[in-house]
Amino acid sequence: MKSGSKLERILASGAFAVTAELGPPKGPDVSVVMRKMELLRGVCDAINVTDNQTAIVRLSSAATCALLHQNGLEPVMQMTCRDRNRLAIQSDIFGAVALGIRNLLCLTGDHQVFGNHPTAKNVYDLDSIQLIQMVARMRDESVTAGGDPVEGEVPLFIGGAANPFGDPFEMRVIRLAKKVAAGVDFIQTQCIFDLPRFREWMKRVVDQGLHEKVYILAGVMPLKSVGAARYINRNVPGFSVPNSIIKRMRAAGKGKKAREEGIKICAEMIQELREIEGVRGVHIMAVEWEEAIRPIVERAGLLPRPSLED
Amino acid sequence: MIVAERKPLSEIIAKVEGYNRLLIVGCNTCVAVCQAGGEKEVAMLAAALRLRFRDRQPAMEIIERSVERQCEEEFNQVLAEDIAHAEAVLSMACGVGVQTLVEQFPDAIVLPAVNTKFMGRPEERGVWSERCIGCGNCVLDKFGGICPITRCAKSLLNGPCGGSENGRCEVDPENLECAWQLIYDRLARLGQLDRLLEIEPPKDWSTARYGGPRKIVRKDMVL
Amino acid sequence: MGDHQKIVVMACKHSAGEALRELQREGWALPDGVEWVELPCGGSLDELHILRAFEAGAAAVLVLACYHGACRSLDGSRWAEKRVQAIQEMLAEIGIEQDRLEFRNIAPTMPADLASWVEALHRRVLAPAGE
Amino acid sequence: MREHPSVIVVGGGIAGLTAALNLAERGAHVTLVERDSVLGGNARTVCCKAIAGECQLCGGCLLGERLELIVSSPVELLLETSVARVERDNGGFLVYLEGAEKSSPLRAQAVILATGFDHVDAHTKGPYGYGILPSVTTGEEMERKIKEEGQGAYDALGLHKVAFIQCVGSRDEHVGRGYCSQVCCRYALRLARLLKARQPELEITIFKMDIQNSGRDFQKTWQAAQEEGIRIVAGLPAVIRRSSEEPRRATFVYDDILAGQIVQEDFDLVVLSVGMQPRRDAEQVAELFGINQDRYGFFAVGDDLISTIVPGVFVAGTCQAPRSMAEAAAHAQQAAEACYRYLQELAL
Amino acid sequence: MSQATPVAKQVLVLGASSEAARAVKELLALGYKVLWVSGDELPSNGLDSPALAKYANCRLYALEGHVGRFVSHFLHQGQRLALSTSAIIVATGNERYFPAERYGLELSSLVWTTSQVKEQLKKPLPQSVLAFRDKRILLLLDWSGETSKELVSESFSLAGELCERCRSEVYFFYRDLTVDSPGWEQRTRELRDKGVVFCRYGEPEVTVGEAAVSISYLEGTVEGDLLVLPEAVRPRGDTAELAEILQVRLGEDGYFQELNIRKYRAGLSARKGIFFAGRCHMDCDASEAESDALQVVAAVDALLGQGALEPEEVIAYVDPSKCIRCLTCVRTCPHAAVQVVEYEDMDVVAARVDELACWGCGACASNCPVQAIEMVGQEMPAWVQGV
Repeated sequence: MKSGSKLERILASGAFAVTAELGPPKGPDVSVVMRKMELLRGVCDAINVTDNQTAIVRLSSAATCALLHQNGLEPVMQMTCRDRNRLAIQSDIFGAVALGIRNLLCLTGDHQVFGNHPTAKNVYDLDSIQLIQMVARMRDESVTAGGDPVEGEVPLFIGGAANPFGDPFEMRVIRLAKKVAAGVDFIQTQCIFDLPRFREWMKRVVDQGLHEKVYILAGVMPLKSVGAARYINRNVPGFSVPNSIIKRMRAAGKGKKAREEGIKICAEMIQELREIEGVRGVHIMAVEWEEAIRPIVERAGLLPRPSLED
Repeated sequence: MIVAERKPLSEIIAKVEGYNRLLIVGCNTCVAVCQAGGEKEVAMLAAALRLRFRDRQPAMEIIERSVERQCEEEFNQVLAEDIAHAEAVLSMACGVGVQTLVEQFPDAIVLPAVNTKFMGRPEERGVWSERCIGCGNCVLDKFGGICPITRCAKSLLNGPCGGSENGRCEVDPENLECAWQLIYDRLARLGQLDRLLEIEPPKDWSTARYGGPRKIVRKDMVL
Repeated sequence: MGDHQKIVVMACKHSAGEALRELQREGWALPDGVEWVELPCGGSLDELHILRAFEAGAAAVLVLACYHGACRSLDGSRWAEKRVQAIQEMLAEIGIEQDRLEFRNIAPTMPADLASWVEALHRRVLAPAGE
Repeated sequence: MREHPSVIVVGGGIAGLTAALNLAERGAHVTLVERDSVLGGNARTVCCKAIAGECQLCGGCLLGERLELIVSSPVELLLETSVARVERDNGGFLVYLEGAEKSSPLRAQAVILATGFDHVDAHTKGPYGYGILPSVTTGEEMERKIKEEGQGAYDALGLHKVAFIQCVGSRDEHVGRGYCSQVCCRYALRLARLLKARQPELEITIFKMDIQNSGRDFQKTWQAAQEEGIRIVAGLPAVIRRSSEEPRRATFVYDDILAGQIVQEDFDLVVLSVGMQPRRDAEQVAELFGINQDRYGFFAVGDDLISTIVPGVFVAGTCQAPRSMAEAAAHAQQAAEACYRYLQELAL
Repeated sequence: MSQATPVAKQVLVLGASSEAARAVKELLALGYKVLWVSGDELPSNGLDSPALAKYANCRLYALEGHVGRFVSHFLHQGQRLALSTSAIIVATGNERYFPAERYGLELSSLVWTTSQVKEQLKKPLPQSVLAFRDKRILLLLDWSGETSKELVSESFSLAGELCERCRSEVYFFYRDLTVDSPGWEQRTRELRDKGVVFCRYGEPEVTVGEAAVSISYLEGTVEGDLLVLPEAVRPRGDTAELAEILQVRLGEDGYFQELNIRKYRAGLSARKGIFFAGRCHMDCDASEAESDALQVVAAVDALLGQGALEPEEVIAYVDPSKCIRCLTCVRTCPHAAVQVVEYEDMDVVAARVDELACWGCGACASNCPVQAIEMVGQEMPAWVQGV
């Protein structure tokens, strides 16, 4: 065991893991965190807490994760390289570990031009692969990036992201291999709509035996409306919603019916993903729609979640 | 070379409005090559300002000068009289030229008329793009001759990030190619794709501006 | 500005120039106060020429170049149009009304239009100031 | 060096000027004789059809360029002068002149005839009512009106529907003009685009036998015309009459072959695209120089389309066959080459 | 300024087309020394003269210099070759291809191109004629949406030959019958008299069956034994590369672009001393291409015939001491008349305008960022220098 985190133990037990995402508020309003927390209790094995997602200032990931942990939930702290240099990143990690956080997702982070501070100076002292390597050496060799010994244990279950749909396509598997070499333990992919292309990516991952060296969780996202689908296609680089799904969302109409159809499609996607060799879990990203996660997990037949005795 | 762009005319007008005697100094090296601050641009700016303040009393006196290279004190020395006479100096050189004048003529008010942008090259006439940020420790050999530190919006050394789509960078798809797509294509062409498997360790940024303003001293050239 | 108001016409020799000579052969003459500056091609028009014309007291400047595609030196007419547009953008900031600088394409087969454009500009800019 | 060979060019249009300029630049002593008081010939009434800043490559500017060059060239210009009599003189020609410059006869070793063409007289196409119906005009008149009044000549006439009728007086063996005049489709479509560009709501229809749309200069215009909604109908009217409802408009019936229907339609303006025919005085000029005319009255030539049965007499431009201004200039330059080679052999 | 520069009567002709051959013949007749070069084989048309040097399979890879002193660099049988001439005539012709995708048909025993029919007719009797005897042949023009005089002219002569020599029944389908070359209207009348049936169509439906082909159009459906489609023409594959070496421009349609309307059809490129002749810059049939070669030679002799070249009245002059070698003039000159060079006498590197190549258009002078270029001979009003 690398961290002893609940997520690690579930994945190690061979069970099909479920993680979800919680978006902290744009301020210190703890009640928002508490409300979202209850929506997810018992529905997933770990909860990712985003770090200034799309470069928009929010309650820090470390603080929110500490709140989750104090309330008996398993957080996954997300860490980007945009806002901190290697000194700040390491001290924030020590703080998180001290507060009981055991899962860390290492990301490069969206460019500040997409967020609400486009004129800010970015950092990018490290990139996600260098971050993974740094955290792995802190945990396994008990050494900081600068080479000094670490006072205390850093038992972290290290995660990384992967975008099977970005270009150049051949690079995507090479990059996953680099992350594995850097010491990543689990991977959460970008949300999947284009199933054939994801299968093609997974096939190559399996061919290189990477699925035996890292737990891969497939990312999914429920669509609230046909508008949301079209917005993704136009503005979010890296992946697109195929016409078949857009047609179903349009046919579903508006409001509640559209959201139900979105949940239904997401659940069906999860069942499809479960059959793909090498997929060990699912990561549900319901941005600003945490309510949808319970019905999705339920419909996908993944309840109740396994509770580990010890 | 250094590439610069003249400031908007309205901004320059606001800066010089209060002065009666103005000296405009161009530079005939980098800013002339990129047509931002050479002799002709000095004449153009002078003509525009004269027209703008033609009805003003007292009339605004505008002197036009241009020197070979404004970052060399010897070339600027010829301006001494004009600078003393003028109430303000409008320098059309890059930031280096402006500050050389200030260091050389401490009493002079020296105002910048251009925005110094980057070290880059003309893709075609009239279009320049950045190629080097002067990080102080060149690693171009590792990336097939394409610099990710300058040309990747996030200076990634183990790129690309998730936002690369058909060769364009998500930050500005219209103008920016994804540096890592270029690197990938180039290494594929040279048959050196295996280079991408090696993990590039965190960069030593101290040789770049992050380590503080840099200075080079060539012992063989200093007595 | 100059005491006497004037209009400066900066004209390409091959199109406007030939059209003017045909007009002159038929007895037409440039209205007084119109200074005709003939250029070897639209391409030799320098933004500075336009600014200097206004500095020298021009009430209006008319730039005449060939139609695009008919320029003897291929890009000259397009250079001329681009230059005029560049100056038009700064006219407001240097206190000159937008309609005091005009660009028109012309051909040697358009003497009638040349005459009407110059006369219209003359009426609009110089005439109201009293004959 | 051989003493300067001397050439007489008869006709000061685009062809005559081109041939004269080329030979003069190559050292020949050239005298150009022009009947009119001004150089230019038919090209003088060609208007500019450029649209939105872009030239439509109609060729009208060719004259401007040549007028610019002839002024500073050594060509001797004899205006308001025509040829009265021609005598052979040991291999050369003795040309007696009449008019303003009838000085002593000119001696020359070669002659290039570039006497141009006449527009087909639309009156001869009786059923089309030219000269009777106010709304019926010709392509030549439209060009002349735009040249004299400027590109806006037809703006304020309240036109809604305009028809161009092709092949008026051309491709018609019965009237002795069994040839295509080559230029009518080109000027009709360019004029149509000019009118359409200035008055976008105008409905313009071109009635054709076959649109002649080859040639690099024309491809862009042809495609643009179709995209800009200029209607092309395959079918020519037989008779054009005064419209009964609106006397100032014209009406005619036409058989739209491709649509397979017979239609009657009124138009505010009907433009007859008149073709080219030989000059009225072509016969006298042929007799003067002892050359023949072909079956249509143009000057008869050999396979090279330039030399005549009389050695030393060459033909350039539209007096040999209908041609566009650009083609006439090219043909004239070919004539200059043939003439220069002839002079060379003569001098050996 | 300087007076006339002596120049040799020496011309390079590029290309193996019939118009190239005609230009060579005419130049030799005018007493020129001619270098005839082509990337492919050269036609052997019996033109041998001491003044003619022929180089087949010889590729141009670089061009230096200007009018009066061009130096062309070639690869000939593996070695490099530099030839200097005063002018260059480009007569590389065009390229034929069968636009299968536009026709939507593949060639077969029932679908031939006009070239295939021509080849067959050249074969010895009797097969040349038997192939078409008593057959009904459907000749379909304008269907590819492209008209080319060359192919229309060929189709006319084919239709005539098939009727006369092979007693075939020929149907000539067209959208717009091209007759706008001298004598072409007469030709169509002669074909009608020989029995060719002319059919106008709007949108034809072409079907290729097992043993027969048919075209249904306005007036009904016509069955035939053979469908003949004209090929299309396009610029030769090496046009773009050649244009770059010669520093001349291509039109939007990819052919060499003549100077423009004002000098139209004289075959002048934008560079003095470089000319285009025939099908490489215009749409014409073989005979028109050859007469185009004649008039280009006339233009060449007008330039070189007097054995000396004079600069234009107004030309640009670069002051080498002010030039900062920023290449703006080189990039904006439409006539490729200015390069950055080593001034031998002053051992300074700066832009230099070749006085014979310059057209005096002033684009370089107006674009120069340090006002180092003056238009010599161009008077401008005093106020242009500024108050």
